Amino acid sequence: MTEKKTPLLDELEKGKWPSFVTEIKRAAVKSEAAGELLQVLERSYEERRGHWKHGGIVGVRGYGGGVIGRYVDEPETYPNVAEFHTIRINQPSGFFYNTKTLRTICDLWEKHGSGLTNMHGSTGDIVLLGCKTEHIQPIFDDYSEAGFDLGGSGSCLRTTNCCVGPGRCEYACYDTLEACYNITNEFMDELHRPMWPYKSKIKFSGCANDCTGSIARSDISVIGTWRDSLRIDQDAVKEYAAKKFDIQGRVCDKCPTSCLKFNNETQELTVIAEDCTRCMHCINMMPKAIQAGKEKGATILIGGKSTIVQSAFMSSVVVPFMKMEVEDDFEEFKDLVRRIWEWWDENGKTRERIGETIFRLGMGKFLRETEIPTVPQQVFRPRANPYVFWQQDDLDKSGTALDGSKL
Amino acid sequence: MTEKKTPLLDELEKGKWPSFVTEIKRAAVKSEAAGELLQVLERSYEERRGHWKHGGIVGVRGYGGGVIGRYVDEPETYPNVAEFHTIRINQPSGFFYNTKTLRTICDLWEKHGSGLTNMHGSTGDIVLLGCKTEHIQPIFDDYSEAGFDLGGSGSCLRTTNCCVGPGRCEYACYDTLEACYNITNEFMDELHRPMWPYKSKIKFSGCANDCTGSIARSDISVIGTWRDSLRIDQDAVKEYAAKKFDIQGRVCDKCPTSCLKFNNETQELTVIAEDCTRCMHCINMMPKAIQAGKEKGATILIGGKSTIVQSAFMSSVVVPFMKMEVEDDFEEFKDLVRRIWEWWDENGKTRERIGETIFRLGMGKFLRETEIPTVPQQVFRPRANPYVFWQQDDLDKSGTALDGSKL
Amino acid sequence: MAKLDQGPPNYKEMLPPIIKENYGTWRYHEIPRSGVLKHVSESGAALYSVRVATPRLVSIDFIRDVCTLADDYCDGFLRWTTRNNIEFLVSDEAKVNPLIDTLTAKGLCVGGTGAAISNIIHTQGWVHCHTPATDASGVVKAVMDDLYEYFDSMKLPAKLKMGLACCLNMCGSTHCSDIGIVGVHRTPPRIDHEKIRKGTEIPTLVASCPTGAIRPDPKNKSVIVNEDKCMYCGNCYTMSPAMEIYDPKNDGIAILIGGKVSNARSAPSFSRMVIPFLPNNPPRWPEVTDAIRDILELWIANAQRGERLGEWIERIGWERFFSLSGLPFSDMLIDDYIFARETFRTSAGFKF
Amino acid sequence: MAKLDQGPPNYKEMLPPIIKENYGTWRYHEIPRSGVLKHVSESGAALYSVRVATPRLVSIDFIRDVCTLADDYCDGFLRWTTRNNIEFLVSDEAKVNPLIDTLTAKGLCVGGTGAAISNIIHTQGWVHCHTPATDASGVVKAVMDDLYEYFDSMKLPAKLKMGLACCLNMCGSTHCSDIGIVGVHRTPPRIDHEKIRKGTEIPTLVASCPTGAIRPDPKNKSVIVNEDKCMYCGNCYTMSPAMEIYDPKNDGIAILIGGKVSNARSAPSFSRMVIPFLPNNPPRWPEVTDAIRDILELWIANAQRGERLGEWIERIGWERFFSLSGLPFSDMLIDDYIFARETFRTSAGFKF
Repeated sequence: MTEKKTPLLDELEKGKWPSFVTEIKRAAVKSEAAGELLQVLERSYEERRGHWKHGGIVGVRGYGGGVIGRYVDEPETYPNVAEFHTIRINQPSGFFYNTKTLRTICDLWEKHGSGLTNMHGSTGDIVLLGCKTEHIQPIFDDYSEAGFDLGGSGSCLRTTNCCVGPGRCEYACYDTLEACYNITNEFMDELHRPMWPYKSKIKFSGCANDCTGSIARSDISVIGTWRDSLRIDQDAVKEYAAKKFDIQGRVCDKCPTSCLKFNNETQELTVIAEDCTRCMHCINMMPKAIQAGKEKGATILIGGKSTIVQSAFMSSVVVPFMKMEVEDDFEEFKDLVRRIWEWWDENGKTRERIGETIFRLGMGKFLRETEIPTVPQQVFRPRANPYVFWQQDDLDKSGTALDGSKL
Repeated sequence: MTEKKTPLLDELEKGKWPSFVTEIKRAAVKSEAAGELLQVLERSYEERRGHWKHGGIVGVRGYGGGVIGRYVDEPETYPNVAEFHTIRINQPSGFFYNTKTLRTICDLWEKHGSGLTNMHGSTGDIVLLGCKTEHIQPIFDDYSEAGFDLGGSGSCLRTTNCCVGPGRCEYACYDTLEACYNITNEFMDELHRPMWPYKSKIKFSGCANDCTGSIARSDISVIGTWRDSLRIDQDAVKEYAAKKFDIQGRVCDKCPTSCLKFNNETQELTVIAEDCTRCMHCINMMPKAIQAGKEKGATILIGGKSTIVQSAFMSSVVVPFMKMEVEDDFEEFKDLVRRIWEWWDENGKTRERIGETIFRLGMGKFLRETEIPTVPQQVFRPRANPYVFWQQDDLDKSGTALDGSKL
Repeated sequence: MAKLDQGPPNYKEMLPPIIKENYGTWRYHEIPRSGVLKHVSESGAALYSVRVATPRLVSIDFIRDVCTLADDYCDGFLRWTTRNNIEFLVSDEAKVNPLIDTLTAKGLCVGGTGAAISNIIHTQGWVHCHTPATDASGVVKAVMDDLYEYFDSMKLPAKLKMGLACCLNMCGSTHCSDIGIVGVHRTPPRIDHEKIRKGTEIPTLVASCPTGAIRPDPKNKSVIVNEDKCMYCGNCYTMSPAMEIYDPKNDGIAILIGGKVSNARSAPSFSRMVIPFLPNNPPRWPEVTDAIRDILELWIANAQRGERLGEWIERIGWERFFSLSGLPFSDMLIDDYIFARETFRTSAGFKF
Repeated sequence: MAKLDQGPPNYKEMLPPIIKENYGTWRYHEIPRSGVLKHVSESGAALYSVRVATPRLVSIDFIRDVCTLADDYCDGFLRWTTRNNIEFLVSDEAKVNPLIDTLTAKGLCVGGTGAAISNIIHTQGWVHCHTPATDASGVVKAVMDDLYEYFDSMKLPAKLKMGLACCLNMCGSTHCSDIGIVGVHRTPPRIDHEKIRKGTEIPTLVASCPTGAIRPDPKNKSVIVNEDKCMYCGNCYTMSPAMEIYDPKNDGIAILIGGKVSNARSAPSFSRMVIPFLPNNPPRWPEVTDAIRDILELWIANAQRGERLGEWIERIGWERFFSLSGLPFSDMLIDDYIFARETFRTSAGFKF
């Protein structure tokens, strides 16, 4: 390990928040690459610039992604991080671990890499940060042997992700953990072998709190919901009231559709079920008293992504309600996403996320061609212009013009 | 006059609403053209199609617009409406008339044209509907002699328009009648001689009720407002309350910023002036009790237009507050619109309204180049993307790259 | 010799004495009855405006009749409104009822104030426009005959402003009306190559198309229309009579609702399409009058007091409007033009 | 030989017994103290989750330390959150406080629940990214050290979620965060023509530019950048090391605020730029930490209980936020990209 000083980075070992510098130093005890990373980073802090290059394609046999090549810009100065690639390992649903599994991850990474990780990458993967090209295949072989698989990179289905779901949340309207696991296994080819115009993400959130940021961050957003009325436990309501919780102010007044009425005299809370948009606010405020309905499923939205290229998009509703049942193997959902991807694959331009393709070609065309029924839930409001591209085959072409020509 | 039957149109002489068919028939008593119009129209009702063509340029000496050429598609069948042009006469501010003026309009039109008019066209003009090409110049000469001038058509400043203003409305925050008259006279050349990428409209509304539809319908929208607090007459408030007018429900609860508080005990209404957005709702509801503030002027917005080509645009704020004083001859406003038009004239494409030009080139560029100060009132909210086109001259280019080259 | 650039007549010459005397000092107004506005000034003077419908398309004899009435009751002063109503400006309260009696006797329609339908701003239609997809005046007459009870009363939840545009260009203020009636073509223009070769300037014609659907066909000395790009606006027919766009079997009317121009309570808003097509069925357009009445009655039955049509729908949600109205929702109602994205529902919160 | 396509480890093997037994039957939860969630199932079983911050970038020894704690207090079960916190899953209530004591003794940070700052989702920055305009981990460390009091307490008006992206591409969830910290380049790439001629595939490079600012320069066997079109995203550097985009004097940080991902009360919303540029001032970025603290304290002083940062600003209006905060408003904050139009204030209703 190098003995060079890192006075700027050392400043970041002070303070209460856990220090990534301390972590790099811990790794540097065993890894020369981690030690050299510290030097490169100190230099970035001095110069206020990065020192990494994207570079040649790296990967493992049989896969088209899962590894991100990374190279330092002065390999002669920093030979140990001349190659410093990232491996993405597909995390278990809900980021649940037993310590045996975690120790296996650590042991294998100590054997092959820098000893530095991200727990986790923003998309969800376990990120192994920094290894040489020659180690990539052995790393994969070892992890594979231990029961792990690679995550996605490139123009593929990226590693899917889900919220904690029924594992530890009373809000979950479908089994996000199983959906994520089952559906990821269904689309192994799409995940490991990039073949699309660009990347595509799926995130599974058990309710409209959307703890995975699915609507904001994924091309296909699966948000748990229910179709009947939310359920209210009046005894529990009275307990909240007895504890001076301001039900009127903090719950009813903040309800976006004013569908909740609190009767101060009877201390009862009632809901106009048909007006409820299942936004979760009241349940968040009074989890002991209010529950989701019984007829549960999910709303499917499409098109979310961050800023590059054509601005950030939010996903928008395509299927207001779909059953998400383990029993039928999520068939309806799988069938839907296959149609969606097929359409995008045929119509999308390179580096165009599906939300951008739909925006370019029209939501109507997308819905027609993927055979998704049109419903008013898909829009906040209808079009303001009259520029309907009429399906000419639907019109009455039997007439003739005054000059006798066929219209 | 032709004696041909018009059974379909005759149906539209029934019912309570005043009938345009009756009006055409009245004109047809004196005008063969009006009689033939009835025949053309009956045929349209039979065939469910129009029979008019746009055609050759028509006009008067010294002007580039004000007359719209119109021709029937079968001139042999309908010789009296073979030419059936429209003359636009610039209306007086606020559509106020004395009967002498109106009779002059009628007499001259009886002499030269079909005897049919629109009182008024959507933009504001007195529309004289239907004359032959050879009559256009004499019509103009006679109307000019009588004190009238043509309105706008083509890529010019279109005829300006205003609400009833201080003539008959307690809401008016500036003199819309005088502003419209004065400013129209200032820009006679822009109005009569089309020279821009496309048309440009100005509408003057005395308050945010915007009775001229200025924000929706004009490129430059002038909306009366005030800068201080609205004024409340507590005695009048008590009178409303005494008459069981629901002040809390119909006024306070509907206030978009919740800035009005009604004290049921004291029967007093108070306002948080700084929170008021001067939307006019409370004043509309309680005109006897609530008045605009004393420091009056106008908000200037830009870019409104209807659907063709790039969708309908609403005007958006460029100057939150501007004094609109008769005393200083509206100089600040005139100076502003000159800068705006000059910028548009330089940057706009053919058939591009200014709202579209600003959208294409960027509001920032527009504001910088017209030297309009940037303020947060111009937007509902700031940008969501980080794609600022930095003014490179403002940056520190003193550094050098690591390779020694100038940055 | 005509004077150039003398500008419009000076409005000051058009103002009755009561307005000159109380100019800018009006204090408040009230609506003593349907069709009458009473404005009171700081001086205590009261001006009564009696509002009367016109069909907009009027003969000079109509105007002369109106002048006679104005001379008799208003010292010769009156005005028009932006919505094509006449307002008789009565400064003598004693003359208000006699004027109304006379107007009624002559069959003129007094109303259009407050929580009422005012008058339908409209375009020329088959009377005088070159690209109409429907008539204007006839549809307005049919609709207003049907809804007359809401013109001469004030029993609606709030004011209702309507507009009609006879083609997709949406002239007038249909794009921001409570109810907009819009003539729509639905088929591409038919090219008369003979006519084009005779007298059309092809580059101008090509440039006239908003969506770039027209391109030159040099071999044929004419043009070609890419029908997938055409959205049937008829601009090309303005440039050349060889591009006929009318189509009796397929032209008709779309209904857009919920817009407004006022800033009161909320920002001005666009009307939204709820019915993509109704047939042209002159002279009375029963499909159109029925559809509008249904929407109106649904609003009357469900809105809160003071809630304009669009405010009501925004409160309950457009998805709820469609379920309440029973109007079919189809992909034709989903925007696919330039600013479509902001209409997509980017939220899991909606009503079933 | 490695198995292909075996998929992720089965989550079922990772669940502690209490979760297996109460899977899908959780009834409610509460937050007994900062950093601890208590979930109660229909059976009455209670699971305590003790939340602990991590710097995301951790060594394997850190993970091993954590495993030791999980073995001691949680029967070897734990999980991570999407915001890079660890949650120790304690099924024995008696072990909660001892665990917290041990964690505290080891200097680990317990908190991030309820009306608190959770942890900052962030990217790689100078540690591992090829186009960073700032560091990620260092800025996060500086900000969280400064705001630590809001991590280990629950005294904010509502939860506050932050994100950091080290360049304009806005990876992570900065585009929908209460506070987004975004690294920004501000100058166009510098072309090393020599390097391009040596090994860059020019068509790929040209195609990589989102705004079409790069075109081939065949005479020079290189490319030309139209600097007016460049918005400094650095995509071209991904394609070719000859397009250096970093610029120490002009790279820095922009602050965007008011976004959220939840559908509760209102639709998910984007963060909005309020500070276009702050300098990179490592190792502690004082300008950034000060700016964020100022915004936070303004929110704390003015928001209603339960009101997230963006909800507060939308209620008072962005123009009021700027006057309250004293932050300068400039044309750089006005959108001029693809969806700019929806941000323009199309209303005369605003606060001065």
